[in-house]
Amino acid sequence: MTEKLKLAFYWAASCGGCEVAILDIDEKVLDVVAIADIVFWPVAIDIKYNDVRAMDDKSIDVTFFNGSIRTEENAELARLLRAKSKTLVAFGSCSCYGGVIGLGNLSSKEELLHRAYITSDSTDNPEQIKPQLHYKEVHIPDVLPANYALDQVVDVDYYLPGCPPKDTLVWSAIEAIASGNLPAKGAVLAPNLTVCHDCPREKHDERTIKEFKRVYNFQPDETKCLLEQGLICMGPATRSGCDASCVSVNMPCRGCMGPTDQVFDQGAKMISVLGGLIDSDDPEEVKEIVSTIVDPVGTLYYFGVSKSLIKQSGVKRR
Amino acid sequence: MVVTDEKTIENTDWEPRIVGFLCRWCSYAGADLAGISRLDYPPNSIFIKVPCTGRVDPTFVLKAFADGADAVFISGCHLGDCHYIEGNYKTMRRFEILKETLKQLGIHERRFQLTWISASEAQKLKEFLTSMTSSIKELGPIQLPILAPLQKEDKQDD
Amino acid sequence: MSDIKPADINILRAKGEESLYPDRPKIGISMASCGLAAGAGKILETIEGELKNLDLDWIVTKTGCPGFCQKEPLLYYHAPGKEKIYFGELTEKKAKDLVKELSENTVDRDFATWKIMSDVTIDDKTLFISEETEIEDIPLYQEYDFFKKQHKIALRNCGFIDPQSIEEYIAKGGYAAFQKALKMKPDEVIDFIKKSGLRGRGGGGFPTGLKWELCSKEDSDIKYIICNADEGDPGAYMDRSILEGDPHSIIEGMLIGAYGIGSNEGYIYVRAEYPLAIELLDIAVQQARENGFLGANILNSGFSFDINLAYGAGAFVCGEETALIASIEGRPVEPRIRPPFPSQSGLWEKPTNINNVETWANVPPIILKGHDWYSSLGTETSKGTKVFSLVGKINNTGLVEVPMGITLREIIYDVGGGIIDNKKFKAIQTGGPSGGCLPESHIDLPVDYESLKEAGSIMGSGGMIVVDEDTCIVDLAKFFIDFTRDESCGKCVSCRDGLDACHEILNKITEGKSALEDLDYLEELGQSIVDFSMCGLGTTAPNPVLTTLRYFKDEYIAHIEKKECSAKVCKALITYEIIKDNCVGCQACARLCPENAIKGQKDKVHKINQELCIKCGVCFDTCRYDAILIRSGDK
Amino acid sequence: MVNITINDQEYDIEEGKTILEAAQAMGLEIPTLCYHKALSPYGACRLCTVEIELNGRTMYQASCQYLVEEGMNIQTESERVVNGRKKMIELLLARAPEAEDILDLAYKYGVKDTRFLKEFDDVCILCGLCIRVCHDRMGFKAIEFINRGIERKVSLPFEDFHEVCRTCGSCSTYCPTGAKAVQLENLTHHTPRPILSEFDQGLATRPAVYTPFPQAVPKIPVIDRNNCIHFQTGECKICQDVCEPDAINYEQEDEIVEREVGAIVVTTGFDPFDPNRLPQYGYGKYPNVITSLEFERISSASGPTEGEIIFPGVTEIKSAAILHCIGSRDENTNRYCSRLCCMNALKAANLIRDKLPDSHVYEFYIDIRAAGKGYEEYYQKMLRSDIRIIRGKVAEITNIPDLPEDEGRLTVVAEDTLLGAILRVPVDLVILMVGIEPKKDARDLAHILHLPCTEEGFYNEKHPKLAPTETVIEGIHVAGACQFPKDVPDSVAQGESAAAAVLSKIARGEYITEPTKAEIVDDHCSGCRNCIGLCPYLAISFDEEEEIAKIDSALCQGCGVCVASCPSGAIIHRGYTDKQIFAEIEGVLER
Repeated sequence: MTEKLKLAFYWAASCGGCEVAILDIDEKVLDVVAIADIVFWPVAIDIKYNDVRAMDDKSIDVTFFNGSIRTEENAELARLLRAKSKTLVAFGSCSCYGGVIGLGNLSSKEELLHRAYITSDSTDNPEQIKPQLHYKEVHIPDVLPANYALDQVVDVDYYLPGCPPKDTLVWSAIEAIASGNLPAKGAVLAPNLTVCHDCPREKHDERTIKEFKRVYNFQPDETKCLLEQGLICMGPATRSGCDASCVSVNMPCRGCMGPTDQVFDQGAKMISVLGGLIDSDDPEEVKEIVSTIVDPVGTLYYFGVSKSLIKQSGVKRR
Repeated sequence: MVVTDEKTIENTDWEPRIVGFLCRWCSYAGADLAGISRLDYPPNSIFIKVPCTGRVDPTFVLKAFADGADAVFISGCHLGDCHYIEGNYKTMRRFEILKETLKQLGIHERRFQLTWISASEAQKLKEFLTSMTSSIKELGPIQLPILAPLQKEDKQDD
Repeated sequence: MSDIKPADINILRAKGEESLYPDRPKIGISMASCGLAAGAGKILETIEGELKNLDLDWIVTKTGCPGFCQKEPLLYYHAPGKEKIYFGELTEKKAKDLVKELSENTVDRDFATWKIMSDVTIDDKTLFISEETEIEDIPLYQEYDFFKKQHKIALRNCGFIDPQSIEEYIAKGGYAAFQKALKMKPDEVIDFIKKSGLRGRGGGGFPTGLKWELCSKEDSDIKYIICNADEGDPGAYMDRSILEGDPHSIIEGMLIGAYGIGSNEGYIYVRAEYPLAIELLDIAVQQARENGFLGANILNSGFSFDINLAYGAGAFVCGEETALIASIEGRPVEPRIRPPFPSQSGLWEKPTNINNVETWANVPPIILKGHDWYSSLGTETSKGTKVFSLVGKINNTGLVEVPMGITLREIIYDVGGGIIDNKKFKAIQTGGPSGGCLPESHIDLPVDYESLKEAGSIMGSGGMIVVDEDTCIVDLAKFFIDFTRDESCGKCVSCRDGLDACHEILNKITEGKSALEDLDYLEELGQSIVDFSMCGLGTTAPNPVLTTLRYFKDEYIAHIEKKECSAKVCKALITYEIIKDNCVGCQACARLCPENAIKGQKDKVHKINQELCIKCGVCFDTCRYDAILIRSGDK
Repeated sequence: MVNITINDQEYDIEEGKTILEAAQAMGLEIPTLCYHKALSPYGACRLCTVEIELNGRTMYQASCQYLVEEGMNIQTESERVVNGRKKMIELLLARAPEAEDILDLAYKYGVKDTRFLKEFDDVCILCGLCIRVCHDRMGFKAIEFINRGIERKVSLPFEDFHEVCRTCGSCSTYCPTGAKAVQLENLTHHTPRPILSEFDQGLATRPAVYTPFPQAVPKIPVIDRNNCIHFQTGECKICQDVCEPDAINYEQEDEIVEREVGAIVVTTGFDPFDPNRLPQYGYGKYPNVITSLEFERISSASGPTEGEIIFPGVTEIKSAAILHCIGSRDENTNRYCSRLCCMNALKAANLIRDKLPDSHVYEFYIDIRAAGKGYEEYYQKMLRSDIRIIRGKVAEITNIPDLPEDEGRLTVVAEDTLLGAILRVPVDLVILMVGIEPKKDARDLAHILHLPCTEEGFYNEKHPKLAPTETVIEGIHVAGACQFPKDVPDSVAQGESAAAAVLSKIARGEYITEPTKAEIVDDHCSGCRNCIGLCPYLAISFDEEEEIAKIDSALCQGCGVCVASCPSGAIIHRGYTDKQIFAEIEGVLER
């Protein structure tokens, strides 16, 4: 390759973990620099939005976009980078699926602001002042009515999920881009299998659950399937590629990698799995067992509310 | 802080749309019987035949809601009578979790129901549909307003 | 244990001789059960008291029974160098006087019964011989009627030695036979006994040597020998007398038998009703052990043998050998079928040889004096002597040991001294309750196994009951049947219910409620019991009935047809009447009559109210004027 | 072998045999009483005594104990032997004048009477069989003879009840006086627990070795291990000793036989309704309240009463009530109709009238269900008879009489719904027409065979009209009352139908199934094993090598449970794919 690749990195509604994930490739970052020029990376290099606006359309080869779209600014930059980039990669779970922030979609924008500025326990705001969008010449981007995954705002070429994406996945993505050996548009740059495939724990076929537990309730057996021990592990409904990192350290999978290609709704599939675990034929007892699942949406749609069938219905219906 | 759909002022034109997943051996046969028996029931329900309620993937339910159903119900053989031995038990267990999840997602629990109707219970089917339809009419059209559409202004391939 | 050497036996013997014939006057009191019953205990006390009174340093010893029961209590006096004088029918006063008189040498001749001038042991050692006579004209033992025809082998030491002294037994030649046997081979011992012709004295008469041989040939590490001392016949006490008078003779006999058969353990099965015998046996066995005659490696011969005592609770049937074995084993006492014979499978299912007391007691003399000597006594088939317990209506009751082949007449009249009051001899029951009743026509029958059997009776263990005309023969049969019925173990229908049925018929006869055909039935039933019973008890129990029916049928018929009991015993058939001519009206009978059945004024002839009379016979016994008549039938 | 002569006939007999055994083997009869093949010979009754001539000696010995010896000349019926036997019989007769065995012998030997009648309370002949069976076979030693001679009797340790006795009852079974002499209540304070005959509805007893019922297939006796003494204590083994073909094997264990078959027909039948659940009818409280099945045995000529309608404590049956629908058509028990009871009840009424012509019979019914060939005609015939057929459900059965003369009888309280009158009918017999219920373990079997059941537990046929004997499980058929209550003709019809259906399938040699099946896309399967436990047909297995699940399409019935549950969407349901259903949803919701 004679000409160096032009790469851009952007963080929208993001925690910054994804930026660190890029650095997790360690010394290989030097290889990246060898083949590519980084044209935009707010966290690392001082290039202004206007500089980007000034770029020719499609002048950036690949943009790695992390974070969801929560504010007007996020949406604007998404659109901008889409225009300037040949390839747009949704980087990280927030960008791919809306992420944790998506749980905010269970409440309205007003409720969220009210909670954040007025009622939260750490707030001392007796005058109940809320942020102003306009002050003199300053315009502060507004919060959008909901949280969106990147592809709900702009077209996305590839998805690289994970919270944050595993270094190995990041590196293989970069390699693929460098070599031009890319899959079809819209592909997820991770294996199309579930975490269970990589999980070393023993699994059995019987229903065993009389009560669902949470990690702080007990010390799980390190060799046995966590689901069989009553912990809700999203592994069966979650794409692999993370090397089963969480389950390897005795923590249940939270589902950051999203579902596999064939699955429309990660949470819905997980409901089937959990239903299969309940050990009771008595409807009343079943209800009781189900009641031990605390916060089902927060558990089953930790990263995926924005992209869930129900919550994206409005998007589709247009 | 759960957002639930609110009752809106009744629009006389509006009729609820209800999707029912009926198992092939009992409830669908019961619906057949209702038809043969010339039983009247509200036309708001549309039935989807599945071999067993155990086939009903929660995704189907979500899909139905997402596609605009005002209510969804699942109807199968009575517990213990499942043609496939225990498929309806599996449904029953799933249903409970799904119902809780839907509640949290803002869908009124009356909009998602599970019932057992055998092949001979055409009358029961009629009663169920009648009561469900009127109950949904009371609730009004479903509102899933949260993720309002955001225009993809710069969409290139449009 | 057995550290005794033959030399020591000589010491024991010397001690025994010293004790038998000490250097000062000695009184031996017959203290067997019979003597004690007659009052020997008091006599002993009296004599000891009087000796003390008179400050006499005489020796007093207890002996067994010399056999002449009629004369009990009995004692002998022996001064060194003098003859041995026996005094019988003692009373306390007589005994007291006797001591004084003996010390003063003023004894009345009539007071003494017989005397012994010498004592020679079975191994022909003379212990004493006396020329001098302290009291004149006392009959010699050998010439005394009661002893004249007797020949004492089994009873050789009874009444002569202290049964508690092994030394005295040895002094009389004891354990010499055993020592002789030890020098023989075991099969030689058996052969010796076989040649002697000794037959089982318990009743069966099976050749003893053959029995030993059968047992010795059985292939078994463990064999038992048993002494059957379960003497159950009423009125028979031959075994008791030996047990009480000479227990060591049994131990020695068993030792010889055990050596011959190859047994190392023996039992003496003795009935618990013989407490004195048990006590003396216990002492004897203990002494034998202490002196090395029982235990391991006896007399350094390598032969070991010990004896246990087993006590029976007195069931008659325990005398049957299989029942006896069951009793020792602790099982319910029931005979079982033979074969297998005890010699094949006996105690604890091991080969077992059982012999009766008298048989064992006969063994040592045979070994010592030779089988030729023994077989020269008796008849062709029945060798040696037999002890009989002679009781009944006879003058000299007691234990007699006579050579086989002696006639009943000799026993009854010569030894027994005839019938009491010179009444008429009626019958003699031999062989105990299972034996037969022989009439006067058989009085010259020689006493041996075969002759008795032919006459319908048996030798049995040696009971002999003499009855006179005052004994009702039906009643006698009833008595024996009652006994065997009671003693039947109850296993076989024939014996248990059959004997009861016999008893019922006999009872009917004595009550005059019978018919003539009952006699045929009784005979058939008796025969069936004999045929159908398993053990010796049942097969012999009807003998009294069968023999009396054979020899005294007339008397049965008289009971049935004439309602007449000639002996005037059967109460239902007799009436008591007053002979007017003899009655003086003394009122003695009327006063004693328990039912007030006799009425009559003083000096007037009395009358018996027959309806009230219970036929107790008090009036008859009371009347001094022979005014009471017992009437039965025509008589 | 030893050569002996019995009754002038020469025989070669195996050594070690008793004379009795030898004679019996040669077909000669020798009377015995205390002898039992199973027990060691004892020789107490002496009846088997024979005359033996050996080596010139004549003896009389009990043949049950005496062993054969070379050269024996035996007479079993010589004059003296016969004479003796007569005496023995007479003596035994005195003890037990009514014992059948002895009376038979007496008749045979011409003994007419006994002259020694005993005044005993008991009739024991002291044969010792009871003691020997207790000691030798049961190994208990709970009884023994005590005393001797005529005082001898069978008694207990220290003449008192003792725990040694296990109340097994062998002693009374072996008693030749017909157990008159050995009565268990005199031997133990325990109540004997007889083994009740299942076939006779517990109305009769049976031994621990028994043939379940006369028509059993195979008709071979079995040992009831729970009650067999041998399996309790290791003793007894009598049956083994007496079985000449040596067919008894205690080592035999239940074994699981595996057979590969092409089809299974489930014909497990039903359980009768347990009337204890309806206490108002007094079943179990009054001995003369019985179930229809008990009546069936009582009225059977081969039953415990040989067909006589008699009950302990009931002197005369003047009237009887037959109650329909006990445990059928009742909201409190079973709502369905058991179908066969109406006709059975009418038959029962007819039987009672037949056997007890002077009796009155009342039928209490809700509706008469007489659908069947000739049934209605039979019902009409019964209507015309003098049997009173009353429409009304019985409220209760009570023993409190209305009239003093009915003391001791039962009163049926019911309403005659046609007359609208309350009836109180005194009766002596109540027959409860118990309904049909699924077998108690019907669901267990259903679980094993993966058969769907009705709510009550009857097996579901695949289709009532199109596939009446098939089930949803290919190759498994049902017939008879396990599917739903049926009478015999219907059961036979369905059974034959099932047999024909099975044969036609087997004859075809191949298997045709519906195409709607689940299928795993191997590449998409992550091997999470969620689906495996869900399949009720065990059609899904885990391939350990490939680490993915596999579906056996022959076993798969196409319910789709696994499809809906596959969290990675790796299972496709042919005929009901997600795409198809999605399209359907979208289609129905498009306006």
